[in-house]
Amino acid sequence: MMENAWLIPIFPLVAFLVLLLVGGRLRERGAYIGIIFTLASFMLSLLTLMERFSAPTYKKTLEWLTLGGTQLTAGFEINQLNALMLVIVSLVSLLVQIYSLGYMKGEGRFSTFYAYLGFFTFAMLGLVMAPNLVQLYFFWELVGVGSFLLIGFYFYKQEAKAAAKKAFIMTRIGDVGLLIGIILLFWETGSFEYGEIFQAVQSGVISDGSLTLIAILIFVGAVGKSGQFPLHTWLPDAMEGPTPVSALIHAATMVAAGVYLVATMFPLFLASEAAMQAVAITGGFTAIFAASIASVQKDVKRVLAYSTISQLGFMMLALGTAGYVAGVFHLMTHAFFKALLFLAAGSVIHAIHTQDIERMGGLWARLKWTGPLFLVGTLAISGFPLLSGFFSKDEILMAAWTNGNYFLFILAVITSFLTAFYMFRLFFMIFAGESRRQAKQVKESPAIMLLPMLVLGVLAVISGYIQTPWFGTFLGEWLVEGNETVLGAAHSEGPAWVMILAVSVALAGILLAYMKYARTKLPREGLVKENSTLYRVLENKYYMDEIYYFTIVQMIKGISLFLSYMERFIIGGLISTVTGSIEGMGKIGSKLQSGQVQQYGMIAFLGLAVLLVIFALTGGYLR
Amino acid sequence: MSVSGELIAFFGLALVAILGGVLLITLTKVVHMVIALVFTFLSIAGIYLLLSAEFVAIVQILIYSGAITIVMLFGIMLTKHRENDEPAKGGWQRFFLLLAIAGFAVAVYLGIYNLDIPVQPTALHEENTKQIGIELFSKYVIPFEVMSVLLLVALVGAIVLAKKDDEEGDRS
Amino acid sequence: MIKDLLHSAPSLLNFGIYFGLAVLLLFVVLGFVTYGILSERKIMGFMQLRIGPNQIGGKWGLLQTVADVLKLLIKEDTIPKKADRPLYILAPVIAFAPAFMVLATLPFTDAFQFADIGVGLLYYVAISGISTIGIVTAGWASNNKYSLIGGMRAAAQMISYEIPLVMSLVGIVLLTGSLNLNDIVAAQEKVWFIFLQPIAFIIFMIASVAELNRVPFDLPEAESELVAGYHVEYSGFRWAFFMLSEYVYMFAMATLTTVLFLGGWNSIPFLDFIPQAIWFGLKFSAVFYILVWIRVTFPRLRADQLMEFGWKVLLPVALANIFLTAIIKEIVNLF
Amino acid sequence: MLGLAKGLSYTLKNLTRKKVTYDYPNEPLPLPDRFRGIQKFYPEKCIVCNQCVTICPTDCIQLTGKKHPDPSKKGKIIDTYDINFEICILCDLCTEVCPTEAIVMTNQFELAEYSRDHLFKNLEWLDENDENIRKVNKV
Amino acid sequence: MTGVPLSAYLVLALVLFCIGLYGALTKRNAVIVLISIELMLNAANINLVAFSKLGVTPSITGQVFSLFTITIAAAEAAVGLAILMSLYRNRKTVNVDEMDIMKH
Amino acid sequence: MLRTEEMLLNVGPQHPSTHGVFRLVIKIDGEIIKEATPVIGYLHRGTEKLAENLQYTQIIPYTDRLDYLAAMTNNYVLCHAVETMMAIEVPDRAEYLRVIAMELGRVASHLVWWGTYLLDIGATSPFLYAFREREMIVNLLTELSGARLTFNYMRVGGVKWDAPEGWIEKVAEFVPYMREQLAGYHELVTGNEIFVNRVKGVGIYTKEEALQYSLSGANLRCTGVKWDLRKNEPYSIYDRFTFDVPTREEGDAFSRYHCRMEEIEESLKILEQAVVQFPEGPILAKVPKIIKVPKGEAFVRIESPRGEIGCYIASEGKKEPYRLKFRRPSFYNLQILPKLLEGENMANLITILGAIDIVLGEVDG
Repeated sequence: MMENAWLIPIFPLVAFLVLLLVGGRLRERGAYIGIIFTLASFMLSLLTLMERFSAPTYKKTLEWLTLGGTQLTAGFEINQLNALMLVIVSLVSLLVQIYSLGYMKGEGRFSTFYAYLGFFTFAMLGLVMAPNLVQLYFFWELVGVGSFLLIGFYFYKQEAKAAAKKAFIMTRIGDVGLLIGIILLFWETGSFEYGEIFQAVQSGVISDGSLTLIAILIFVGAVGKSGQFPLHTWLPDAMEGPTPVSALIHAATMVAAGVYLVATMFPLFLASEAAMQAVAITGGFTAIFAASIASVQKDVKRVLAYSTISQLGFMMLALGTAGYVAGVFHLMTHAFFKALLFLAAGSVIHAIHTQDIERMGGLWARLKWTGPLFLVGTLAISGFPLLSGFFSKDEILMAAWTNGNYFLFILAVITSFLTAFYMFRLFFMIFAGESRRQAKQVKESPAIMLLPMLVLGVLAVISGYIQTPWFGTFLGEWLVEGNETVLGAAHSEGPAWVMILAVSVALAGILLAYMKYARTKLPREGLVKENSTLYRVLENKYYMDEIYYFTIVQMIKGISLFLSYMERFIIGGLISTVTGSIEGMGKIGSKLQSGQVQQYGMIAFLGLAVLLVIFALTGGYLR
Repeated sequence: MSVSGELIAFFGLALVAILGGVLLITLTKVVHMVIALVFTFLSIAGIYLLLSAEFVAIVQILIYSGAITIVMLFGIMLTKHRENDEPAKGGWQRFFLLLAIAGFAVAVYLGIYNLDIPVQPTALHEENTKQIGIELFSKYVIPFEVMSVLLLVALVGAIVLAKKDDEEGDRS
Repeated sequence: MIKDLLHSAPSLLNFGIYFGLAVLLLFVVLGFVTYGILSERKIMGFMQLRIGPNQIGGKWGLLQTVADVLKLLIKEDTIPKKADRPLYILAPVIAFAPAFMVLATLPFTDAFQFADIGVGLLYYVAISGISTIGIVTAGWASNNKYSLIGGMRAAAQMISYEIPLVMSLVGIVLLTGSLNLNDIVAAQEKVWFIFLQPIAFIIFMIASVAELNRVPFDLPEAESELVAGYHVEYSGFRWAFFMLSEYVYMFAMATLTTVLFLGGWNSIPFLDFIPQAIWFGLKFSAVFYILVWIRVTFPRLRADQLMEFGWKVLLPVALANIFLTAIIKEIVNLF
Repeated sequence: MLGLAKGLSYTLKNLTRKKVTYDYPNEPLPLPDRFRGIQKFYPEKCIVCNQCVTICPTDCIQLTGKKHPDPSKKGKIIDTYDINFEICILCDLCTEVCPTEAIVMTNQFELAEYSRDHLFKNLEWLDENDENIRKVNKV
Repeated sequence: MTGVPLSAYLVLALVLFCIGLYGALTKRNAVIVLISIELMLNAANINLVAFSKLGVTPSITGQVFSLFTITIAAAEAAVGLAILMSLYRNRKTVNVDEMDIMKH
Repeated sequence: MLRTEEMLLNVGPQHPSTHGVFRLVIKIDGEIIKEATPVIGYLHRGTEKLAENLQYTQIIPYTDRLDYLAAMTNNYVLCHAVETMMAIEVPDRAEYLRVIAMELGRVASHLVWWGTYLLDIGATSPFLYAFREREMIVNLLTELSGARLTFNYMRVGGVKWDAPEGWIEKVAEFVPYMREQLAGYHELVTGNEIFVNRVKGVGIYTKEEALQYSLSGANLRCTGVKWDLRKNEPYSIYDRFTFDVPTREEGDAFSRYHCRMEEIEESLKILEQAVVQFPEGPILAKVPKIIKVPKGEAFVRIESPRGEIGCYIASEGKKEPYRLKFRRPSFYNLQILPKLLEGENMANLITILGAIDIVLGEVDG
């Protein structure tokens, strides 16, 4: 089955092409094409994963270009990590597509939407399967294009347009780093293949300095895609896209690409202590930073977006503290429960047509299915015991503790608390209390939307059990199999109180949120006063956008202004002098030009005739 | 050189060809000029026949008289203009040109004058078409294909050129 | 016999014989035109429940066309004042001369043919193209809007349909391996090409009707639209020249159809005691009859439909036929 | 293609059908009795009542009467009677109003002449024109 | 075989070429200029075919190349005329001496 | 196609396809018609003015010459108008004779249209086939009235002649014969792809346009308006027959073709019934010799093969009408022509003009 794995990304591509060609005629039926092809892709991924359990890494490449001594190849590789990723991506994509059947009902460009989804899925799957950096970069950019199209799907909305542009440009900034990193890496190792690169790294061919530089540059790419501080601002804005898109891109796939990149290049990072540190600190900071913003946001999707940023920071933190397994594990569980949360949020939005949580409330009774599912997701993300988030988060905390970086550990604990708090704030604001809106017409979403949520809900509950301290660390063992030396232990052993701490912190967060927003025992603005400076800072996301505006944008404007004056007066003057003189000479010359081809021909022929006559007379060929 | 049928035919055809050419220059009406040139083209086809190139001769008639002339006539009829075509250039310009052409002709003629290549027996007239076909599809197959591409490009180009203005006209 | 003459040295005698034969052919053709027109009128009459010409030359109107021709010859020769006089006079000649030139290569029987040139098929196509110039010239020289439109339509139509016409014949050329009409006839000794190339035959028939400017492709002279098309200003013997060339072409085209698709002078098996000339005549008459039959039945196409039909239907089908023939030929060669 | 083939078969079927045209100049056309051809005039029947002149929509009839030569008889007799066939439309009204049926229609319809003057028919001509007169009017 | 000498064909071609050249350089009407160029091409073709039979090494190549030339001539006529049509539409003239946009 | 200069082209007044002396000045750009201006009046004979100096009986032969392909209808409309004003009861037998004659005329008129239309499109044979059948109708009407075209058959208060002996039987025989031939016409023409391609989708107008331009007859019915005066405002004895009013929805030339062909069948149905019901009795009502119409005015309209023909009489009680006016359907139907032709292909000109079915005698009056 693994040798046929190349078909996995091909299916969505075919769906995309078919929809592109005949989508206009198919209209709503186009969705089924997308779903069927994605289903095929998912089934194949599942089979591949099954086979991968027992078989070794499979790699197949074709050479397509030879440059000097270097051969560029294209192909695919199935190792543990990407086999897992394939399943996650195709599953989430499939569920999102099914969900969209209900969510996007009545949308005019139905087939276009599915075409874009297919395209994005293709790009993401291709990215995951890439066996070398060139191919990875290629799909990396395609993912960017796909997300651009999807975020800007409502292109007639000014905000959506801006958000799409922003997402594209911000991630591009990261991509430039990645590209430079790849080029440097090629410069140093002479190869784009992962295997060869890792070998070169381990054999110590590359100096420490450049290794760190390369690793950090590559990490910059990951920062861009995964929305880590300071390139995170595009992610909340990207919520302008349709909610299923948010679930797909901003929960499970695209943003995870950054984490995936770091995970894939893990041996490289391991080789550089400084890079690891940078990853860990960036992740940790982002986690708490985003969590604090999320605590005050009022837009349900934005809360989730900041939550995503925060969770991604968590993963980065895990990776940076050598918790390879922990990071990947959390990536997986997060994909499920965050997708669930987004879909549930979408379902809520679908039901009451607003995204403002202040205007929601009391929906528990009305949304009989969405409510519990949302609760499951919330519990999972908060690290409530025995749910998937509990295990993966626990793993991260363990990793941080084991690594010995206590500062980061504390950051992570605080973030855990905040996570539980803001998530339950969200939950209670939406579902508890009184209806703050005439909720008469509130209707539960159709079954077609509930079904994917249900699947995700089940997964959010059970997916944690493949890596638990009690039932065995199946995932970790499998992931590091054959690479134990590089990727580290399958499971970080830590003191038991870590787990207890995590649970109690989460429970504390839940309790606080309950008091504030469900019972309203405590004043709502208890923690942070609504008009306090901190609140405003948080509400405005630490003024990041404004900072960017005043620093980078203004600086560039200043430089541009300066350059434009330079251009206009100094260079322009120079050029106009030159052109002026040439023009003057040309004007004199153009007097000779009548513009009449015949005259030119005549003159040319006259010349030829004269030459020929001279030649003949002087005895050229006559002899 | 004895007088043979071939010679008579050659002179007859050459006369018609040159006459057609001269008429092209001396006539005043554009359509007349084109019709005059038809005769030149036809007699050139005859010349080809004398040179045992019957396929080329037929193609000459097919393309020149059958297609190009008609296309030219179309061009004339579709573009309304003065029927007469008086020479554009001033007298002295034409004088210089004539002089140059005369010089050119003399120079080339001097080259041709003593050209003496021994006549060799050829088998060109036997299955002429087949020979051309074999040559065309073996040795010159790439030029042949290139030629087909060229024709296609010319076709597309001509259509685009002739059509483009319609849309512009609609816009304005 | 004629072939020997063609290759012998030029002498006055040979020239005389040749000239005599040419005159003979001229009279044969003129005879055909005379009675071809009559039979067309008769067939049309019968199909339209009329009797047709029956006044001059007895019950069958045998001298009707002769009388018509005589009338045309003695009719006043009018040249419009505003017409382009030299071209107006020249046009019928240009249109008419090639009609006779094409007859030179057509083999009527294996003995009766004037010039057996290697590219006979192409010769026909090339020479018949010259007539178009005559027609365009006539349309232009008349200085009449109807005739100008008719002339332009004629040129467009004849150029357009020449292409499928030639393309339909490529299949035959592929099967025969020769452009020589004699070889083509010889290749049909066993099976006529109408059975081997039915698609080509249909295309050829359609395209030839279009080349002949006959119903349903008679747009250049559509009397209900363009009054009479390119010869609206012509009268008398100049008009007769156009008519004559039209019918000579009809003669030539029917001959060519016979030669290319119906096996020329070849007899059908067991009936070869009948002379070749009669076989040829029979097949020729059948083709001629079909041409008339079509004329009686069909309405006329519209100009744009005509062009569309030629370029979008006939040409692709003809090209497909070439491919099909080539593939089949290769397959047959394999075994 | 089916439509074309149907048409071809229709014309082919007609090839052998009986022809429907008349062999006109050789055989006279079969015309019904009521056919309205050139008038026949009976001068002896005319009583010069002028009704035909009055009813004629195109004023193509001109007549003059004179005293009856026999003074014992009253009334008039016809002197001249002209019909101008340049303008006569053969509408049959004159025969309809004629009280004595002095003017009647014939089956004669061949009016072609080389000169317009010949279309002016007078009393004598109309009197002599007595072929194919309607049965009902036959004397 | 006493045939027509090569030089006779060459001279004929020369004369036609000169006529075509004169026409191409002096005539005002663009159609005539185009057709004069066709005449020049024809003259060159005569040379090709003549050398193909009467040259130093007679071969069919000359004829093949003359076929190529004819093809190009056909393409030239089509494109040339199309240019002419579009020029005519824009400038309402077919006179070459009024076609001097290149000047400006 | 390539575009050329705009060109002014005179179609007619002597052109084979304008069916008379009709002139159409068209401005064409290449093959596209930019503007079309019909010029009429070459055949104007001043019938209406002439009628002011004629007695009513004398006007009847003039009406023959309006729509010379269906003269019976014209006769009828005048007589009907006079009878309406004088309140004359027309005998039954006369009415039956009138209806039979009119319906025969309708069939003949449509046959001529069919033949000439196909001739316009380039098929020669249908013309002759159509005239074969028309000849039989003309012979029937000649036997009845004495003329082939200008019947002058009807009189105020009845008809001129009774049916000759055996005539009714001949009409009865004609009906099945005509049906058989009609099937042949369909075989020859209706399914012919070339014909269908030329007329389908050509010269389309909508129901609203048709009504705005005051079209009538098959030209109106082809857009889906079920309007036939024989059904909608039954005159004469049309309410005694069962027949249909054929309509189409498309409004193109092909639908007009179908309407007319089906109208022939409907006329045959009427003929079939009329022949069976044919009563005995007088053929002329009691009418004074000199007809004087009482003072007043009247307008009557009936369905002619080409549409609604109307007759308006204003009388001062004299022998002659004070004013006589005919609403001539061809004249009204022609008005839509410039609109239909604008932007059309040159080659469709004849197809469109022919499908309107004008008779110049009627257009020019």
